[in-house]
Amino acid sequence: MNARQVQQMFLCVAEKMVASEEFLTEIDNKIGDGDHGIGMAIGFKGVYQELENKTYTYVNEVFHAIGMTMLCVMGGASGVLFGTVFISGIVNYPEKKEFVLEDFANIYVKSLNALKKRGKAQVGDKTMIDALEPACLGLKKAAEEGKSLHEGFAYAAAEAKRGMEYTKECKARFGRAKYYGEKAIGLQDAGATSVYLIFQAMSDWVNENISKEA
Amino acid sequence: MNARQVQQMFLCVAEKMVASEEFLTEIDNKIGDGDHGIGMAIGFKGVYQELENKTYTYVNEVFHAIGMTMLCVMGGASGVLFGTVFISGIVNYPEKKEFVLEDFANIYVKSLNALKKRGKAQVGDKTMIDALEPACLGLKKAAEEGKSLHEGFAYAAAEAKRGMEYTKECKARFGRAKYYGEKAIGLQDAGATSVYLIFQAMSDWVNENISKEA
Amino acid sequence: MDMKKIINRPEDVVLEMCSGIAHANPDVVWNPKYKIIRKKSLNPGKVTLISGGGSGHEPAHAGYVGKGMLDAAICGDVFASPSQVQVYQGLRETAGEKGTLLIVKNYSGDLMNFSNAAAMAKEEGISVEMVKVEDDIAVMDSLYTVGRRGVAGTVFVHKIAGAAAEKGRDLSQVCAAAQKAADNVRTIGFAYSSCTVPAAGTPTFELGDTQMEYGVGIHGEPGRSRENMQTADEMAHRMVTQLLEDLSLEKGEEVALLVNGFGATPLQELYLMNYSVNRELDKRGIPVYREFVGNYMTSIDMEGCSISLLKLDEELKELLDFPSTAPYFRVDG
Amino acid sequence: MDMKKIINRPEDVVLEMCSGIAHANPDVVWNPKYKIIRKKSLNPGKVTLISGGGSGHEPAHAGYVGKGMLDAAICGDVFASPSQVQVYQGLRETAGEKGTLLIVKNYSGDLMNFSNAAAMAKEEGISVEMVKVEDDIAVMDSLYTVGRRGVAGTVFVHKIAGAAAEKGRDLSQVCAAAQKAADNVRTIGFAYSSCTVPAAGTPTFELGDTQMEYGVGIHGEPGRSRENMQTADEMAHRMVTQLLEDLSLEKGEEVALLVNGFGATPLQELYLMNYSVNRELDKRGIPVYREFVGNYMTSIDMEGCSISLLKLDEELKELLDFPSTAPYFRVDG
Ligand SMILES: Nc1ncnc2c1ncn2[C@@H]1O[C@H](COP(=O)(O)OP(=O)(O)O)[C@@H](O)[C@H]1O
Ligand SMILES: Nc1ncnc2c1ncn2[C@@H]1O[C@H](COP(=O)(O)OP(=O)(O)O)[C@@H](O)[C@H]1O
Ligand SMILES: [Mg+2]
Ligand SMILES: [Mg+2]
Ligand SMILES: [Mg+2]
Ligand SMILES: [Mg+2]
Repeated sequence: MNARQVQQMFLCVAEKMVASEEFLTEIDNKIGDGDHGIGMAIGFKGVYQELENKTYTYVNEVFHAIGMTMLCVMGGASGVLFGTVFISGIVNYPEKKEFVLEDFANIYVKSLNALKKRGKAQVGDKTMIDALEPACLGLKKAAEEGKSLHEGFAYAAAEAKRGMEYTKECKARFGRAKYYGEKAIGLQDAGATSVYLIFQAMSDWVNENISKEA
Repeated sequence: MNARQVQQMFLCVAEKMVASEEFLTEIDNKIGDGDHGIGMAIGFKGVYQELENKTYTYVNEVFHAIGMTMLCVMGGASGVLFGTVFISGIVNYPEKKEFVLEDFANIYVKSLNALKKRGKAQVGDKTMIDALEPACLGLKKAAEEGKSLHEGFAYAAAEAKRGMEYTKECKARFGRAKYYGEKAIGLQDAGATSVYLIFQAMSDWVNENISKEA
Repeated sequence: MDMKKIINRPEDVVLEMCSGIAHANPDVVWNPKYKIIRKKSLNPGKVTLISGGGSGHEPAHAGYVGKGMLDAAICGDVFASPSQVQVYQGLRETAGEKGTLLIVKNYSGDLMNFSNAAAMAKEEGISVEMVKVEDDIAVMDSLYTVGRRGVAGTVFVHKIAGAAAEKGRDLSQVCAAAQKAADNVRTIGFAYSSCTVPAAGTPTFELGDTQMEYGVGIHGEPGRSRENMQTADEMAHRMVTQLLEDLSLEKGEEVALLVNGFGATPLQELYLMNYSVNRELDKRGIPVYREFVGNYMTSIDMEGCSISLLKLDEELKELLDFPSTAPYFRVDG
Repeated sequence: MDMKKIINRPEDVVLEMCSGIAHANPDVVWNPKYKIIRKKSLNPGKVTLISGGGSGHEPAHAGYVGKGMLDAAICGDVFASPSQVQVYQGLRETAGEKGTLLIVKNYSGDLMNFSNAAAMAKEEGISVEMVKVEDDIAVMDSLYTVGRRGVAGTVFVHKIAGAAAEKGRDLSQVCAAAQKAADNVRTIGFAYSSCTVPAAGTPTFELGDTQMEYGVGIHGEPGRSRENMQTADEMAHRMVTQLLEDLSLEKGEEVALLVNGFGATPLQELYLMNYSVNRELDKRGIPVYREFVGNYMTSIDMEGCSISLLKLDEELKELLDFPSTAPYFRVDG
């Protein structure tokens, strides 16, 4: 995928995230403070405006623009966390005009590690990590097995979904949800839901816009 | 009636007024600020305590004690107004060990006039005057016609009731009820209700405790 | 207990609350018998200022006791004027050499109790004057009513009178300054919910989920109309329009602004409203000389707010700017 | 609009509210791009103090900007930490010669954004230290959580740090004073109703007609237990008992007391609660050196209150008494 395609993909992701505001609010209302949907909507509205009329040469630039926008316009835990997801992976990553599955896998795994270092959460703590870790490792596995972009993104989305569902079983150790203790069991984490929605939107865009032969 | 009897009568009135708190609150809630019942209860609790263990020689002293207590412990419009009802009539009235119907008529009519001067309300303004004026004039008429205490008090109570009912037809010109304008029509005035309750309680006590021959 | 209030027993609310106020403010003394909160150190060489009225309007009036504002606040029961005996005691406790000014909101109970008390004090040789505040434009004056209600604008009257007294003016001058403030202040408010009198236990009035009472009084009295809620900007537009009209204010004339919460409306909304009102005044070319945002004259736990405008001249500006140490109306000069 | 708030559009609440704050306070400047409210005249010769966090806690933190307290408040969206870029801009705008102390409540969003910003500023040569406040005893610390929540006690930390900075101490000393305050302050609160985040439009949690949430957090997070309401005296007894125990306070040790309303609870109830708490402390022989009653760290429009106790020594007393002109925390010395 070239920079323009990645840019188009994230414009589409941004639209879908903005449209998910109410759904995410509902989830964060139950075991958080109800602002996750608003935060993500603000962040991705900003991302949409930022990407809309730009031309990028390197795919890295697209990630950089997205991450910086989120760090700027989005507050809350998710501002830093999702900003980190887009920024940390490309720090020192060689500039490329085209990304193949392996590139996506590389930068997302790097981001995952940065995020775990930053937020100190592990799988099982009922955070976005529960969805992000399987999604990133899924990308990596697919790349290693030589899967196509379509297969890789679809697999990552499926893994994110599994992780999101898994958060229902956990008690939270981070974020505002931790004060809900046992009461949070059965309810899914908002950040993990966002991670799933992002990966699903990426996969959908690839399916619809990239020919299977690519 | 001697001073002890008048004292007993007002102890009984006081008990009944304290017991009417909720009813009066309900009425003042609808077209006032909801505190008339509380105020009257505070006032008459004070009156009860004041009269309870005292011995009075002159009937005038009983009225004085009641009026001063109300002016002291009761705030609001009704503190002054009901205080005035008990105080103003006996100012300069000759001290007597026994009151006949004419004495009651004299002091209540005097109080009525003082109250109208003080509060500037007339019959038809939806205030306690609507009940007090017919009650006082009723006492006077009964005294002039040589009626018994029983008849005179019963007539005054009936007239007070008529006046209280009449307040339902009026718009208020005084007190907080005036802000309700047309909305107050159909609803009775709290102060007028208190006046009726007081006169009814006086009449009931006389009926039960004074022999018809007196 | 079926109402959600932090209390022990409804009948003890005023006594316990006033004890809590006195505890928190080392500069006042509290007389529980007559429910008087007054300055610890009175200055007998200046005109004494007393206000008061029913409780339920906190911080009014105890929060305005301090240098440059009131000398004493007389506290009635919730929404009930203090008795004339309370006011009379207050007058006696605080009388100085220059006489006393009573500042009273226009309610029949308050007027009767304060003026009876004044009459009693005068008989003892205390000079007493009284200024009546009737700033609420919601209630139209007419032949059939006895004037408008006194509401949040009263706080400006306290401030102006307090400064005049502190400057050493004599009773007639302090009275004149207070009267000038009373003549030039106008207020209008609206409620998003009813208050609940502790002793009553249930809301004074009912409002639908999207309704407001426009022009509400500070005891939950009805206003001009029951309507659907509007945005802050729409409310500001309408309220400012009506206030300016009633004050006959013209472009360029300066005002002091008071955005007053009724008790349950958070600062977040009051500051937002302040912004709307400022833009509205700005549009009409009315400069805001000084502004105050917060809970000043509440209605227990009512949601909503009022806007007061005080039309200023040089004298009023100077008196408004004069320092005040009253805990709820600090002015540094 | 189905929620009863004085607003225009939920997404404009923070911007319009902050504009209203800045309008009402002539001593601050407002940077709408980065939502920073800071002192108009900064003193480069003293340690700079910055706090902030999500909005919805008004008057925190903008109301504490003033001489003797904060130099700047960075305002996030409602209940969301400001972004690291906002904090970074705040650090740059206010940097003096003696470095900057950040005072942060213990929430992951705030910690991450403030510490990332600190790292960025340090790269530019600004000395930055950070003190974390975690005073809420409702949440038991355990291996599984990352500490307690930072709530109303934060205001005491602002006050102590502000005084230390104003006295000209250097960054490490100011940091030590702030840390001492943070180490010695404890808070517990309860809610009688939920808050409603403007953008969400519905209450964060539901409470029955006679229920309260004991130990609630300032974002409406659950506390220790959902229970039936109790009287003010019963609440005071329980809260004081738990606070004293957690502070290991002994008879004769002095405290500062903060009775903090959550936004929709009127002063009437807060003062009444203050009286209950004072009697409770009195019974146990704990002298109250200074007390503060009002809305200090709110949760939008939540009903309820919190009690904070700061255990004092001579240094903290001196710093607490140091003058502050912050509009919502005036201290005359
Ligand atoms: N330390 C952490 N590490 C990873 N994810 C976290 C951490 N803390 C919070 N989160 C994620 O952030 C989400 C909450 O985001 P949001 O509601 O925007 O922030 P806030 O908690 O400030 O309201 C949670 O659902 C969780 O997935
Ligand atoms: N000017 C007046 N003259 C006569 N009665 C009055 C006047 N003003 C008020 N009242 C009476 O007082 C009653 C209200 O008393 P209360 O509720 O105790 O006082 P408040 O109005 O201070 O709450 C009214 O119902 C009315 O009958
Ligand atoms: Mg959240
Ligand atoms: Mg009444
Ligand atoms: Mg009343
Ligand atoms: Mg949040």
